[in-house]
Amino acid sequence: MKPSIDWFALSPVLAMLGAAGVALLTAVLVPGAWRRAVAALAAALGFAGALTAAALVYGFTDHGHGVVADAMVRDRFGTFAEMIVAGSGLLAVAISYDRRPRGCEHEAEYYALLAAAGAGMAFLVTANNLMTLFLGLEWFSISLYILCAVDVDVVGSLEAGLKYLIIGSFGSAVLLFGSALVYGSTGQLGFAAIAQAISAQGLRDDPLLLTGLAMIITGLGFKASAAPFHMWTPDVYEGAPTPVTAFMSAATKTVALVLAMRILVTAFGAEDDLWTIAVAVIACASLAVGNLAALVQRNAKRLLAYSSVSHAGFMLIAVAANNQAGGEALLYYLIPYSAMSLGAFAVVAARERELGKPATVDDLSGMGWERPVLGVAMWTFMLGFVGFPLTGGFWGKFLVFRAAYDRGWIWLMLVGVVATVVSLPYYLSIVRAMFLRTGAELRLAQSAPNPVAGGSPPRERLLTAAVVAALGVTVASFFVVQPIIDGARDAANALPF
Amino acid sequence: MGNFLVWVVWVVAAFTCLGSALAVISFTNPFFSALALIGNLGSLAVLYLLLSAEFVAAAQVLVYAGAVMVMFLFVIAYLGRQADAPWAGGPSWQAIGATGAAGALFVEIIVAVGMKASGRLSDEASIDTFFGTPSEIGRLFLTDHLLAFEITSIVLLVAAIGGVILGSHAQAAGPPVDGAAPRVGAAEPRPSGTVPAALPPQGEASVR
Amino acid sequence: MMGPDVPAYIIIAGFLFATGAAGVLMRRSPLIILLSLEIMLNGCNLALIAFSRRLGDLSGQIFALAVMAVAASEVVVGLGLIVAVARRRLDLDVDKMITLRG
Amino acid sequence: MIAGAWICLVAPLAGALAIALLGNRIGRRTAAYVSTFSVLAGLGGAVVSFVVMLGRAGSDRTETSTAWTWLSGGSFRVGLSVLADPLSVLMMLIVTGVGFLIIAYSIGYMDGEDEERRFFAYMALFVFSMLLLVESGNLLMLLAGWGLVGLSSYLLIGFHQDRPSAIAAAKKAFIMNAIGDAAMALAFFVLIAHAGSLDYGPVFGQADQLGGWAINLVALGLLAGAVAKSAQLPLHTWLPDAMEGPTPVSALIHAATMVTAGVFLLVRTHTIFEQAPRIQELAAGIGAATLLVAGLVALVQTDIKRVIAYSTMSQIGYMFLGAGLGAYANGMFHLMTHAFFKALLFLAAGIVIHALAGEQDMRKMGGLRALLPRTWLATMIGGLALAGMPPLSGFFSKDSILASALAGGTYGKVLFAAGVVGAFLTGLYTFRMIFLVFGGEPSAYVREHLHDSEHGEGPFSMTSTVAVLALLAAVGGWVQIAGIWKPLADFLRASAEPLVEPSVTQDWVTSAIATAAGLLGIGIAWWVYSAHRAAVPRVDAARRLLEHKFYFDEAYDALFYRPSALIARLWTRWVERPVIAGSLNELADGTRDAGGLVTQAQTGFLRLYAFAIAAGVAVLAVVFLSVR
Amino acid sequence: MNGWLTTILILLPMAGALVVWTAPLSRHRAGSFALLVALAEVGVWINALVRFDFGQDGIQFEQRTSWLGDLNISYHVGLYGFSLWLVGLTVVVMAATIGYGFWVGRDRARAYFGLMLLLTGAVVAVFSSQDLVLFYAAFEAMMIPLYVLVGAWGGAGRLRATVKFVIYTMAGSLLMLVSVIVFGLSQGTFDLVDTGASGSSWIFLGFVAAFVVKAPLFPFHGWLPDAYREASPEVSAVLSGVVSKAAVYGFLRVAIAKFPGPAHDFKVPILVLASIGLVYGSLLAFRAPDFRGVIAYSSLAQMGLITLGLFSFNDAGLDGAVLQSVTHGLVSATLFLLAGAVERRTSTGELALLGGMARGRPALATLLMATGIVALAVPGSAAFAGEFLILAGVFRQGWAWAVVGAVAIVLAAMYVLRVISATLHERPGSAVTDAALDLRPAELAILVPLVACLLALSVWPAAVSERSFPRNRAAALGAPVGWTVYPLRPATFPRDLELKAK
Repeated sequence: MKPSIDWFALSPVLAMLGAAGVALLTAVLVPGAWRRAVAALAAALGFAGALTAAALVYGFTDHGHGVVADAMVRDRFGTFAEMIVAGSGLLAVAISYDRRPRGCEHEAEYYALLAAAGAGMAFLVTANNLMTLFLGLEWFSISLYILCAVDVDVVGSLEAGLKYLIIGSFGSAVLLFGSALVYGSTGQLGFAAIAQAISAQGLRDDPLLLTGLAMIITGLGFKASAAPFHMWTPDVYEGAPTPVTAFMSAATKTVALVLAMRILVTAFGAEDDLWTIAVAVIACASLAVGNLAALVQRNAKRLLAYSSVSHAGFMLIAVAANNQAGGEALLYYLIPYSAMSLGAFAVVAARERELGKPATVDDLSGMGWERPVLGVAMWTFMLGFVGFPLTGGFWGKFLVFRAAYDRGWIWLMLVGVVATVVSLPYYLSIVRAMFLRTGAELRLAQSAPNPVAGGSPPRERLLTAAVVAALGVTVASFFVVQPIIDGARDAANALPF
Repeated sequence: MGNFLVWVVWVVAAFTCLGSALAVISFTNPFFSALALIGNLGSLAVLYLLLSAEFVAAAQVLVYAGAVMVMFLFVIAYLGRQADAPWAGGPSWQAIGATGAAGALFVEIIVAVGMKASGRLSDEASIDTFFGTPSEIGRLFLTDHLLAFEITSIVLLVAAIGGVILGSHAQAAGPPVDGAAPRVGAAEPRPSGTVPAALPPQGEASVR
Repeated sequence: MMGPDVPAYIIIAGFLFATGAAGVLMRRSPLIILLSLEIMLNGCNLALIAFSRRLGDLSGQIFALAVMAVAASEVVVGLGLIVAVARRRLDLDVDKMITLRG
Repeated sequence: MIAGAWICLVAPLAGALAIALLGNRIGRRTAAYVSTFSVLAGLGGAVVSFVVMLGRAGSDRTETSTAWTWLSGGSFRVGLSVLADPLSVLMMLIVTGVGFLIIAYSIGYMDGEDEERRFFAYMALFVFSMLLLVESGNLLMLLAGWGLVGLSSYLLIGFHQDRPSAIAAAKKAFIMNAIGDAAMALAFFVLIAHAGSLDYGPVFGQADQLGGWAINLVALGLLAGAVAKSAQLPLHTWLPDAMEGPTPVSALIHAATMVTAGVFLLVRTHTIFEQAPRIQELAAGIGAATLLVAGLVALVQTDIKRVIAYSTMSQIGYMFLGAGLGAYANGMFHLMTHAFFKALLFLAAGIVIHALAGEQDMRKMGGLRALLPRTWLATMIGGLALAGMPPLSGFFSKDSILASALAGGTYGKVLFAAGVVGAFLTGLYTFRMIFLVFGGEPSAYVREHLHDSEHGEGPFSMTSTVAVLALLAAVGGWVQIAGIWKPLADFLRASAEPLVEPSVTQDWVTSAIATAAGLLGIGIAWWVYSAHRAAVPRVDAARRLLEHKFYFDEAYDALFYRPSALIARLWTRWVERPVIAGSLNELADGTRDAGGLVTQAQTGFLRLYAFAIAAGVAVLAVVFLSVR
Repeated sequence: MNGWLTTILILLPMAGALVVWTAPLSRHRAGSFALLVALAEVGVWINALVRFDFGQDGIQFEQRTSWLGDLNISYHVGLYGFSLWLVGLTVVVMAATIGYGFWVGRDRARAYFGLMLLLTGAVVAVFSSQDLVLFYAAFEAMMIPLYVLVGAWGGAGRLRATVKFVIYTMAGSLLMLVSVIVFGLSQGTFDLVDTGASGSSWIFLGFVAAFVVKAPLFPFHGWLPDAYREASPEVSAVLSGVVSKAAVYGFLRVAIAKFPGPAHDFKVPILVLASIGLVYGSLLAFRAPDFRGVIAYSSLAQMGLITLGLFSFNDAGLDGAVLQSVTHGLVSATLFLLAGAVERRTSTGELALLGGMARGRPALATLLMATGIVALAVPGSAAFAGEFLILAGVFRQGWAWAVVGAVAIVLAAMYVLRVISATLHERPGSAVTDAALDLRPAELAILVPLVACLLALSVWPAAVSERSFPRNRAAALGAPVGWTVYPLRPATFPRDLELKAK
C-alpha cells in the first residue's frame, strides 16, 4: 500500500532541500560573479521558508502523529526544533556570506551543503524510527564532514574534516549496532512500537536491549558532544571554517539533544531508571570536562568549543530530568544557546577575517571598543553563557534547574552551580580581552597581526546583522519568556513523559 | 545432508569472514587490506544468503564488493607508496587499550547474546518464500520505507557533491609547495583578509 | 532453519564490529581506518539481517540496504578527503594529524 | 525660661555655621566677633532663663521642650529636647559666661594666627556642644553633646595641624574619650533594655527598680564616661597632652568646662548612682586618687600649661570626691569656682606664653613679676584661689567638699585625709610654678625674648578678660559661705538633693586644716623654689616615676596599642593574605591545573578519541547489564 | 499613576543608558545627558518620597505584570519604607558618582555613562523588586555593568580584581539561584508578597551565601580590598555605598522575613561572623597603608555592624540597620570620592606619601573632616544614631555583641582619625605639592550635597529610622507566619531574649 505523504509535515525539510538544489544549480547556471550571491540567497530563502513552514506546521499540529508510514512524526516537539535549526541556518548563511570576498570555487556548493545539512537536521528531529534516525543522522553528518573540510587549502580544515569523518562514522557505527540490537530485541524500529514491545513483552531486563540502549546513548552523546564522547569537538570546531563551526555548534547540538530526548522518552520510557542516571552522569562529566578544559584555552574557537561541551552537559540535565519541565527547559535553552553560540562564533569569525589568522583570546583585545556592536553582542553572549539575567541564558539555567528540582535532583543543580562558577573565568576572559584593555595594551594588540589587516576593520554588514539578530534573540528570550515557554510546553507535551 | 552442507558452507563463510576481517586490520599494505575486505564482503554475502536475504546478498556483492571496493583500490593505487603507513605506533598502552576496548565490546555482545539466548533469541519466525526477495524488498521500499529510500538517495547525492568539492578543490589548489610549513597552495594569491599565506595556521592554536 | 541459530550470526556480527573497532583504534593509515569502519558497518548489517531473519521482518534487510548506501557515501567522502590530504603532501598517518589538540 | 535655653543653645551653633559657611568672605576679625557675640547671645539666653527661673517657685523650676524626635527604633524614641532646671541653667551660665570671656580673650591672643576663622568656628561649635550636653533633656542627647565636645576638643587640640605632636595629642584625646563614650553607650543599652527609655524622667523614676546588676552596670558605664571626659584615673593621660592646643582652648575646654562635664554627669544622674552606692563610692575614690596622683605629677612638670593641666585633674578629683560622696552642690560649687580661677590661670599663662613668643618651658622663665606685673597679680589671685586661701573662691568651694567628706563616715574620713594631702600638694605645685615663672631675676631667655614692651601684657581684649576673671576668681566663692549662707546649694537642691550636709563645726575644722595644709605647701614651695631655685625634686627614683607620670602612657601603649597593632599585623599576614585572598587563588590554580590535565588528554590523536567512545560505550553497557 | 513610579525609577535610567549608547553624543554631551537623567531620577525619587504614605501598612507604588505565568513569576515591584530609603540612597549616590565621572572626564564616555545609568536602574530594581526571580535578575544585572566599570576604568591591578570580584559574587549568587528555584517552586510562587515562610535551613543558607559575599561578611570578603582599591573612585563609591546594600535588602526582605526559623537557628553563627568582621575590618583598616584600603576595610566593618542590627531581630536593630545602611552608603561614597579627589591631585593613595593637605585647601579639609566625623560615629552624628540603635537592638541578643560593637566604635575612631590626620595634617607628604589644588567648584557641587545629606541626617536621623517600617512590621513584610519582632520593652532582664520561632 502506497503511504500517504504528508507534504505539509515535510515542507520544512523540502524547503531546505529545494534550496540546496537551487544553490547546487547555480554552480552550473549562474555566472561566477553572481554565483555566491544567488546561492546564498537561495540558501537563505530556503532556511527562511523552512522557518516559516515549521512555524506553520507547529501551528497546525495539535497532537503528534506519525506520517509517511510512521517513518517520521509530525508533532510540535519536532517542529519546534526545526524552527531552531532553520533559524540557525539562516544566521549561518549571513555569517558565511562574507567568508571569502571573491574568486573562490565552490561557493554555490557550500551553500547547497549548508542547506542540505539543515534539511537533514530538520528531518532528523522528526525521525520516528531507528532507520530514519540513522539516515537523518548520516545525511546531515556527511554534509558537515564536507563542510568542515571545505577549506581544503587549510590543513586544519582538512584535518578537522578527516577527524570528524572517522570519529563520526565510528560513532554512527556504534549507534547503528545499538539500533540493530534494539531491533533484534524488540523486533521493532519505530520508537513508539519499541516502547510498546518493551512493555508488552516484558523486555525491561533484556540484555540485548540494554546493550543497544547503551550504544544509542553513546551515539547520540557523541553527536551532542557530551563527555566522554566529546573529544572530537574542540579539534573539529577549531579546524572547521568558523561559520560552519557556528552552525554545527548550534544546530548539531539542537538536533542531537532533541532527538536524544525524543528517543529516550518515547522508546525507552520503561528504562528511565537506567538512562536518566546515565545521562545525568554524562551531563556531569560534560560540565566538568568542558569547563575545566576551557579554562586553559587560548584559542577563541577552541574555548567556545569546550564551552559548547559544557552546555551540552547543562542541556543533558534537562534530558536526564525526564519530565515535562525538562522538555520545556531543553527546548527553551536551545533557543538562546543557539543564538549565543552562533553569535559568538560569528564575532570570532569577524576577528579572524580582520586579522587573517586564527584568533586567540588575546587577539580579541580591544575589539569591544573598535567594533562596539560586535563587542557588546559578544559581551552579552558570554554573559548569556554564564546564565546572567538580561539574557535568555538565565532562563535556560533557571528552567534546567527547575527540571532537576522537579526530578528531585538538587545535587544536579549544585553540580550546575559549581560548573557555572568554574566557567566564569574563561567567559569573562573574553569580555576582559574585548573591553578591559586600554591604551598601550590596545595598540599592542593591533600591531600584532599581519599587515594585511591594516586599516579600519572590514564592514561585514550581513555578519553584523546576524550578530545583532542573535543578540536580539538572546535578549528578547529573557524578556518575553512566556510565549516561548508556552510554545515549549506545547512542544514538550508531544512527548509521553 | 543438505543441512550438513549448509553447516559446512556456514563454517567456511564464517571463518572466512572472521579471518578476512582480522586480515583487513592487520595488513600493512592497504592494498592487501582492501583485498581482504573484498573477501570479507563476499563471505558476508554468503551468510546473508543463508539468512534468506537474497537481495541484500546480491547488493552486497554488486555494490559493495564491486563498486565501493573498486573505488578503494583505485585510490590506493593512485596514492601509491604514500598509502603505506605504519602499522600501529604510539605508546603501547594505546594498542593494549584498543584491544581491550574492542575485546570488551565483543565480550559484552557475547554476554548479552548469551544471556538472551536462554530466552527467545533462538526461536525464529517462520517465513514464506517471498522473504528477502527483490520484489518484496522493492515493495517495502516504495511503501513502508519510502522515506528511507528517498533519504538514502539524498545521502548519496550529498556524498557525490562532497566528492566533487574535495576532489576538484585538490586540483584547483595546484602543485603543492614542498615542506611542511606553508600548507596552502601558492598558485593563486590568496585574497586578503581570509586565509593567511605566511602564518602557520595553527601555530598559536596548539599552545596553551 | 538450516544452519546454526541466530545467536551464532550475532556473535560473528559482534566479532566483526569489535574487529573493525580495533582497527580504527589501532591503525594509523586513514585508508585502513576507513576499511575498518566498513567492517564495523558490515557487522551491523549482519546483525540486522540476522535479526530480520529471526523476526521474519524485512525491515532489518531494508535497514541493511540503507546502511550500505550510507557506507558507500562515507567511503566517497572519506576517500575524497584522503586524496586531498595526500595532495597536500601530508603524511597519510592519523598520528601526525595533531595540529589540532589541547 | 525654656526659650532662653533654646536661644542659649542655638546661638553659638549659628555663629559656628555662619563662620563656616561664609568662609573667606568675612575678615578674620569679623569671624572672631561673630563667634564672641554668638556666645554672648547664648549668655544672654542663659541669663534670661536664670532670671525667669529665680522668679518661680522651687518646684516649678524644671521645664523641658522637645523640638522633634531625634531617633526612634520601634517603641524607643528619643527627642531633641532641652531641659531647663537649676543644674542646667547654672552650667549654661558657667559655660557661656566663661566661654564668652575666653573667646573674647582669644581675639587678642589668636591675632595673627593662621586660620583664625577656623579657630573661632570651632570655639563656637564647642560652646554649642557643651550647651547641648548640659541642656539636653535625655541621656542620648547628653551623649551627643558629650561626643561633640570631644570632637571640638579634638579639633581644637589639633588646631596647629602641621604640628605632629598636636595631632597626636588630639587623636589621643579623642580616642580616650571615645572609650568613655562607648562605655556610656553600653550603659544606655542596659537602660534601654530595662527602662525602655533614655529620658531623664522615666529613667530616674525607675532607677530603683532596675535591680542590682543592671543599676551597677549602668552606673559603672556612666562613671567610665565621666572618668574619661574628666581625665580621672585611669583615663587621664590625654589631658596633659591636650595642652598642645592654643591656650584659650586649654582654658575653656580643658579647664573650665568640658573636663568638668564628668562632674556634671555624676550630679545629673545622681539618682542612678545613689542606687549603686558602691559605684558612687568608687567615683569618690577615683577622685581622691586622681587628686593625689595629679598633684604629685604636677610637681615635676616643666611645661607651664602642663602644670595647670595636672592641677585641673587634681581639682576635678576634688569635684568627683564631692559628687561621689553625695555633696552635689558642693561639687558643682567647686566646678564653678574652678572654672573661674583655672581659666584665669590659663589665660594668665597665655599672656606669659604670648609675651615669650610661645615658650612654655618654665625652666627658661623667671623674674617676670617685674616685667608683667598685672599678669603676676592675676596669677597670684588664681594661684591663691587654687590653693584654697581665704577669702578667694577656691577656699570656699574646696573646703565645703572636704567638709562633706569629713561628714561622710569612715570612708569619707579617709578621703578627707587624701583631700588634705591634696591641698598641701596644690599649694606646693602652684607656687612652685609661680615662683619659677615670676620669681627671681629675669632669665637669659626672658631677657632675649621679652622686648615687646609697647605690646605690654597684651591687647585690651586679653587684659580686660583676665581682669574680669580675676575678679570672679576672687569673689566667686562668696555665693556660698559654709555655715553662713548657701543660696547655691538651695538653688541646686531642686536638681540634686545632697546626701551629706556637714555641720558647722566640720566646716570650720576643715577650713582650718585645709588652709594650714595649703599654707604649708606654699611655704615649702617658697623654701625650695624661691629660696633655692630648684626646678624639680632631687629624689631620683621618685622623680623618674613622676616624670613618667606613673607610667600610664607606657602601660596603655603596652596593653592596648601594641597588642591591637600586633593583632592587625598578624591578621594581615596570616589571615588576610594567605587565607582570605589566597584561598581563592589556590582554588583557581587548582582548577586551572585540573583543566590542564583535561587538555593534556586532548592529544589530537584520533585513535584516542575513538578509544574514549569505545571505552565509554563499553563501560555504559557493562553498567547497564550489571545493574539489571 | 502611583504604581508607575517604581517602574519609572527603574526604567528611566535604563532608557537613559540606551540613549547614551545609541545616540551619537560627544563626550561632553553624553556626560551632561547622563547627569541630567541621574538628577531627574533624584527628582522622581523625591516625588515618590512626597507621595509615600508612611502611615500605611504594606507595600506602595506597587506594580505587577505576569512574566512567566506558569511558575507565577511576575514583574512585581513596589516599595516599603526601607526600600524607599535605599532607593533614595542609590539615586543620590549615583547622581553624585555620575557627576564625578563627568567631572574627571572618563574616557569612552558613552560606554561609561551608559553603564553607570544601567547600574542605577539595576540597583533600584533590586531594592524595589517584590518577586524573587526579578530580585535575582536585578541582583545579577548589577554585576554586568560593574564588571566592566571596574575592569575597564580601574587601576593597574583591575583585571585580577574584577575576576576575583565576579567569581566571588557569582559563586554566592548562583547558590542563591538554587535557593530561589527551590523556594519558589516549593511555595508555588516566586512572589515575595505571596510566599509564606519556610523552615528550610538549606534554602536559607543559599540566600545567605549570596548576601554574605555581596555585603561582604568576614571570611567572604576576599574580593573586597582589590575591588575597592582598583576600581575608579566613583565606582568604588557605588560598590561600597550602594551595591553592598543589596545584601542588606536581601537579608531583610528574604532571608529574615521568609525564613524566621532558620534565621533564628543561624543567628549565632551570623552574629559571630558579623562581629569578627566588625573587629577584623576595623583593625585592618587601622593598619591599611592607603586611603582606599582604610575605607574598604571600614566598609567590611560597617557591613558587619549592619548585619548585627539585622540579626538582632528587634525593632531597634532593624531600624538602626536601615538607618546605618543609608548613612554608611553616603559616608563611604563621599569618602571614596574624596579619596579620588586626593588621588587625582597627588597620584597616590599611600598614606605615607600624603599629609598636610589641610593647609591652603580649606574645602577639601572641611569636607573630609566632616565626612570623617560622621564616619567615626561621633555621638550626635547619623552614623552614631544608626550604630546606637543597632547595638541597642543587638544588646538584646546578648550583651557581648554590644560590647564588641562598642569596641568597634573606638576602633573606628582610631582608623578614621588616622586617615584624616595622615591626609590633612602634619607635614606635607612627598606626594603633596603646591600643584595639588583645593577642591574645584564642580567637585564641591558633587560633594557638598552628599555631605549636606549626611548632616541633615545627623540632625534628624529619625526621618529614616522612624519611617523604615510601618507599625505592623509583619504585615508590611508580607510574612504571615513566623515573623515576630520583640517588643523593645521586655519583661525581665536579661532573659527571654530568644526569638520564638514558630
